[in-house]
Amino acid sequence: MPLLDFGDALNLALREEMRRDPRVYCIGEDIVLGLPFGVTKGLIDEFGADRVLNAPISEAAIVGSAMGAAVTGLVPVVDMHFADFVTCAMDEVANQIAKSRYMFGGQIDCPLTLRMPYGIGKSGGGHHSNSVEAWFINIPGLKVCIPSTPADARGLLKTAIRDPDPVLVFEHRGLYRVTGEVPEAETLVPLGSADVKRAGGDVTVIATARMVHESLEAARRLAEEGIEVEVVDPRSLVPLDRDTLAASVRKTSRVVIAEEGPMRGSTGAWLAWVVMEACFDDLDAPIARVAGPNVPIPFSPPLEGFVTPTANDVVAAVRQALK
Amino acid sequence: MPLLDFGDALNLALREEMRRDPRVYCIGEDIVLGLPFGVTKGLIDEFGADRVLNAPISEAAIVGSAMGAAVTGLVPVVDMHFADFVTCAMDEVANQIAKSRYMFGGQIDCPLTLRMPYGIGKSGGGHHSNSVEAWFINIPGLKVCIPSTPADARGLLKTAIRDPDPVLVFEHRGLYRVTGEVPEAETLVPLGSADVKRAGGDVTVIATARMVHESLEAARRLAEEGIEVEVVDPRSLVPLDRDTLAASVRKTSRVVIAEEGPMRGSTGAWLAWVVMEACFDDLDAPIARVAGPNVPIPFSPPLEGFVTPTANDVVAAVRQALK
Amino acid sequence: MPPGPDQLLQMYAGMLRVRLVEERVRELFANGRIPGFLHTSVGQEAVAVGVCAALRPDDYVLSTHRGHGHLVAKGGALRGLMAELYGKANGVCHGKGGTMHLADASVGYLGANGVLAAGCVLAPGVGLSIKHRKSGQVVVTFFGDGAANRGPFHEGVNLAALWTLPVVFVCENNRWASSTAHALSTAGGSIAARAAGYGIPGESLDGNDVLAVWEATARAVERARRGDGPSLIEAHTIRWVGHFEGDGQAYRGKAEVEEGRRTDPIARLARGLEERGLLDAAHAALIREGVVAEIEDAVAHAEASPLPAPHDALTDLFAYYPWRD
Amino acid sequence: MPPGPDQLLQMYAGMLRVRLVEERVRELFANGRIPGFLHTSVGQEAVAVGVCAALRPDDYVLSTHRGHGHLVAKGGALRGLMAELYGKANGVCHGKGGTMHLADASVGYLGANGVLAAGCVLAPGVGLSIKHRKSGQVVVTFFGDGAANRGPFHEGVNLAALWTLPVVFVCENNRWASSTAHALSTAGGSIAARAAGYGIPGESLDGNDVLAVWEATARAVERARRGDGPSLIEAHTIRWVGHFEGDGQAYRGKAEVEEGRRTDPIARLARGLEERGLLDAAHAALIREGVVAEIEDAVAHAEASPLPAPHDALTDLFAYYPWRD
Ligand SMILES: Cc1ncc(C[n+]2csc(CCOP(=O)(O)OP(=O)(O)O)c2C)c(N)n1
Ligand SMILES: Cc1ncc(C[n+]2csc(CCOP(=O)(O)OP(=O)(O)O)c2C)c(N)n1
Ligand SMILES: [Mg+2]
Ligand SMILES: [Mg+2]
Repeated sequence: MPLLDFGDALNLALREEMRRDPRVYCIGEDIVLGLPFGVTKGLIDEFGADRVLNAPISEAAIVGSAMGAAVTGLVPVVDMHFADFVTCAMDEVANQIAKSRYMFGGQIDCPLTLRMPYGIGKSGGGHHSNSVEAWFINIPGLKVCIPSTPADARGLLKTAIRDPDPVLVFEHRGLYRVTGEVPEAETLVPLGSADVKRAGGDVTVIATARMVHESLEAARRLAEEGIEVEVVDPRSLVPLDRDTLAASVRKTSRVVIAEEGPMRGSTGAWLAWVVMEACFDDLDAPIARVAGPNVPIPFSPPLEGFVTPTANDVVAAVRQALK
Repeated sequence: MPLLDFGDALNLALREEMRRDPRVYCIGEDIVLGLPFGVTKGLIDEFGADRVLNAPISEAAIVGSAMGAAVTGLVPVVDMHFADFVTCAMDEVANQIAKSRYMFGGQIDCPLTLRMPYGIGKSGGGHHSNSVEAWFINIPGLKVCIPSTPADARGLLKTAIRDPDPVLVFEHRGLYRVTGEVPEAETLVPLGSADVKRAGGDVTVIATARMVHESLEAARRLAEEGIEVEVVDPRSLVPLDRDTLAASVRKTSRVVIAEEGPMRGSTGAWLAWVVMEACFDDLDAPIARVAGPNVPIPFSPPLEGFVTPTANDVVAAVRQALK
Repeated sequence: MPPGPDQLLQMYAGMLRVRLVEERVRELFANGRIPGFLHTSVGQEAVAVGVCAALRPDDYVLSTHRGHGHLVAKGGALRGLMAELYGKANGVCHGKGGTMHLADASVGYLGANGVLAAGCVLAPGVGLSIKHRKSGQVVVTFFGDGAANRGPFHEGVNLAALWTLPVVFVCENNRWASSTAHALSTAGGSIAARAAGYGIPGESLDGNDVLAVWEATARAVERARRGDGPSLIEAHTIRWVGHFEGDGQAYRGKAEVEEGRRTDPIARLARGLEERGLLDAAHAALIREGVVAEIEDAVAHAEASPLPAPHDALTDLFAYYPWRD
Repeated sequence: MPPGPDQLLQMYAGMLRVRLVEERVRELFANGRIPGFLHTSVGQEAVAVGVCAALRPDDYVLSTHRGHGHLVAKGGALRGLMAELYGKANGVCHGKGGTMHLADASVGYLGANGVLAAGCVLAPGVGLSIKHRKSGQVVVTFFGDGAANRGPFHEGVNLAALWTLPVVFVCENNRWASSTAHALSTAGGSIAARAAGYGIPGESLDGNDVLAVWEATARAVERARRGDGPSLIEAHTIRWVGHFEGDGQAYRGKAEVEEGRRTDPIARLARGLEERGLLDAAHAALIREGVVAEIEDAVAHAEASPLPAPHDALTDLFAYYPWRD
């Protein structure tokens, strides 16, 4: 299988879907040149200015217009630039897009994809580093995925674009230049299918996006001590593949949940509940969690480092779960 | 103690604080006449148009300007009209207000209160009924309270106004006309102090806002069968009084968590995690949860009824927790 | 081309239909037959009808919290509307939407909206889709004078103007945003005047004159279909009733409503038609009878219709049901 | 009253200070001394300096992602700024803010902002507080030509105009929003022209002419202090450098930067001062030396300063620490 980086895998997914379906178009700020992360680079050459739209700095209009287009026959893929700026289009996402099919009694489709580059890194600071996926799993009507590998990124984005409902794809900006094998053939990853990224019998680590990689690193280190970690990547949070999560937990009886965002009210808390609900009697120890502290993301490297969960934190959490 | 309804208790709190501190002012849509729920009624007569401001329909400017005023010496109390519309000022809340003190290294105070009328009722439908408090506990830098009784409402709102940091007060709109005893004397309720609304030894129900009343009703019914329910009201979600919650759980070993919002990614999931973290070994049964299903709030009464958690649901959850 | 006799009579009947629907709905609400937060458009009929009369059936409309009239004017079936207002299972949104979140895609009515000005940013996307599909359609987005102060107005108008999209922005200026007077919410006083800043036509007109509304809309629609981009219309009108049913209206005196009744858009058109010999008392009575019959049919239908099963609250979330979550 | 010789020289030195700070900062960034997403204002100095020269020390400024120049022009200490850009513990925000979230409340600089146009809605609140406190201050909010297309521009200008608040809205139009040309983001083309829709003065001017900027700001400030409300200034300028450090600038040719250098606001003012005999080469060299010394002092200070302790990431969230959560 060819090696591609995460960003190029997303670019490939966009090309494939835009070739397949002339209704698909991309919209965002500075996406013609592929800013800010290169994902849309070169699309303009193949698909032209009618299908690769540089919008003014008007997040509400970008996202709102995408809904208007989606409910009348197009298939928009919105580049949110940084997920942090979804705050500027929150009504459009939470009250309009999420609720359109339901409130209208199923009269319309709203096939819309929001690409959400997110996450900590390179001293982006408080307005360019946030993990906000937890807000959206709390909004019924949205599907949410969060890939960790190039193959998953391509497969999930393709599925998202084809879905007749709105899907948010959280792309950790620290992963764009991470490479991985991507199948030659067109491959879709269904929503609601978790993936066991590493098998192991001692403890289950449920991790998302960048934390999958940190968890795999932690697993390698722990393997040297004979501790076998199973790393499960939900890949989509809505819908959620509870079966795969539960099967792993039943096997290991010990659980760590690892995410990057702040600890309080996060997706990790939700996943902890899901595990507890499905596997209370199987748990031999309290679930351990890895997440950021409840502060905004600071600028200075040592501060930023302090709030960034890493493999070290996963190792510590695994030890705690094994106590 | 005099009886006041929830709305009047909030009105009293506003009056007391506006009398105490000339920097306090109220701003919102149609608040001069006290719309939509009567909380600001009559303030205009006592405090005049300089301190009771009807704003244009500009949520971003209402909330944003409140921050501008707060960091330069005033103490704004914003009426969000319906909490649903906070989506229209999400950047101001999430990126500006929440982060101002932190990002600026503590240079400024941001003493700002957001009053958030929320909740299901009277076929308000998808845009006037939502529970959105879960989004805000996931945003570091905000304090969040959610009173259930007139006395708590008054005491928490007063504390919120005096707090040098931004505080969101979630006021369930189904409670405005609920009455209760309110102390004659000026009484503050500190943030981070849970309240045991009813003592009982068999099971702990942790409930917020309207669900406190539903839980008390459930407790009365279950008492007839000899089941003694302890109802604990956290009153504020940030900060959270983990000690009171944990003490109750250690006593009863069985827990129900009841909220109105949708089940997924909610405050209830967070509270479940908090309980699990503090009391894993004390739990004799899985935590049971009462929450809404993961759908928007529908209009038609039977549909609205279906998604509205009630005492019946709490009774069922208690039975489950006692299994 | 000015509207012909048929079209004029249709506008007359159209306004009457909106008026009588709204009055009937108010009555039903007062009698507890209809739930929810009800905002009716009594007095404002000329805007809805004048605008929609200038549209093709396949054109789109984005509406507001005060949206019944727009739906009726766009040709929405009264049965579906009324059953929806009742919250019945066979309402046009199966009871999930109700008064503030109505939609009837079959007539291009893409939704009332509980969030003010939300349509202003949806509209450019509809316009984009029209342009992409080369369908020659047009989209109208309605919003109130109060709503015009929200950010989406600015973002939506700018985007539509920038990309010369086939959008018509129609502000229904009824002088009030709930209890807040227009002058206390809108700097400069004129919403139409804001169009100039985006390089598009902006027109302020008497929204109680259905012909003036029709004319301005026809111009804007023609421009949009030609590919010359959006226009902004500010139609001044008067709401005869409370902001919502139950509104005490402490904020305004009776004079304004009296002014409204004096300038009643329906009576005004009727006078014009009578002068031109196109309408007489007998004909008017016939039209009224027809409208009343249609409304009573819709009411009877709604009354007889079943409520949704409670667990139907779980359907319509996603395209596939049962969904996983 | 036009600025006197002292003031003119101060503007000259002020622009030079901004220029040299930015160039030094770019160099430090290139050398890996400064982290973050860096946007500098090289070429745009006349706007920051012309505006701030017309302000009192106790006036407020709300800034942008491209905010170093505004802070320097407002009188912020270079040591605090530089240490902050380095992410040092004694930076003005203790390393928590950095380039995009600087603030220096001691000089009324209420914050750079990573969210475009955010200041447009904060500003009316600052104005309200000024009015309430009767302090006679003024608040300036800067924003880019791209940012002007966001909703907060509309809401903020409307509110400030409606309540006649002492706000000056200053748009720095440098022709680009990142890679997107002004003409491709702004319908109608003129941001200043949008002021008319709100009934406030809007002025478009040469933002490379520091005196023109000063003059327009002085007028706007006087108006604001008088209690006559806000103004909008659109200052046309040229960014000589990439949108951010590392920007390949594939979207524009060299001609624009050359035009920028030809119309260099600093050289331009220098020529004017020389003609009036207020500046000569020796004096200019002295001024430059002073500025360089100040900057090098700040750099040395920043270099020598300690990084924050990692766990200091937990402080400054709330007024009281340790906080409960
Ligand atoms: C974003 C938002 N803010 C506030 C409200 C509450 N609200 C509903 S109608 C209304 C007044 C609307 O005035 P206007 O836009 O002039 O329309 P009108 O009611 O006069 O038709 C308000 C404030 C809302 N629905 N949405
Ligand atoms: C709300 C928001 N959207 C997008 C961005 C990303 N972004 C940062 S700077 C920039 C261009 C800004 O252009 P302009 O406002 O003209 O300011 P300039 O950079 O030219 O000074 C963009 C799109 C942002 N920071 N905030
Ligand atoms: Mg109105
Ligand atoms: Mg610019």
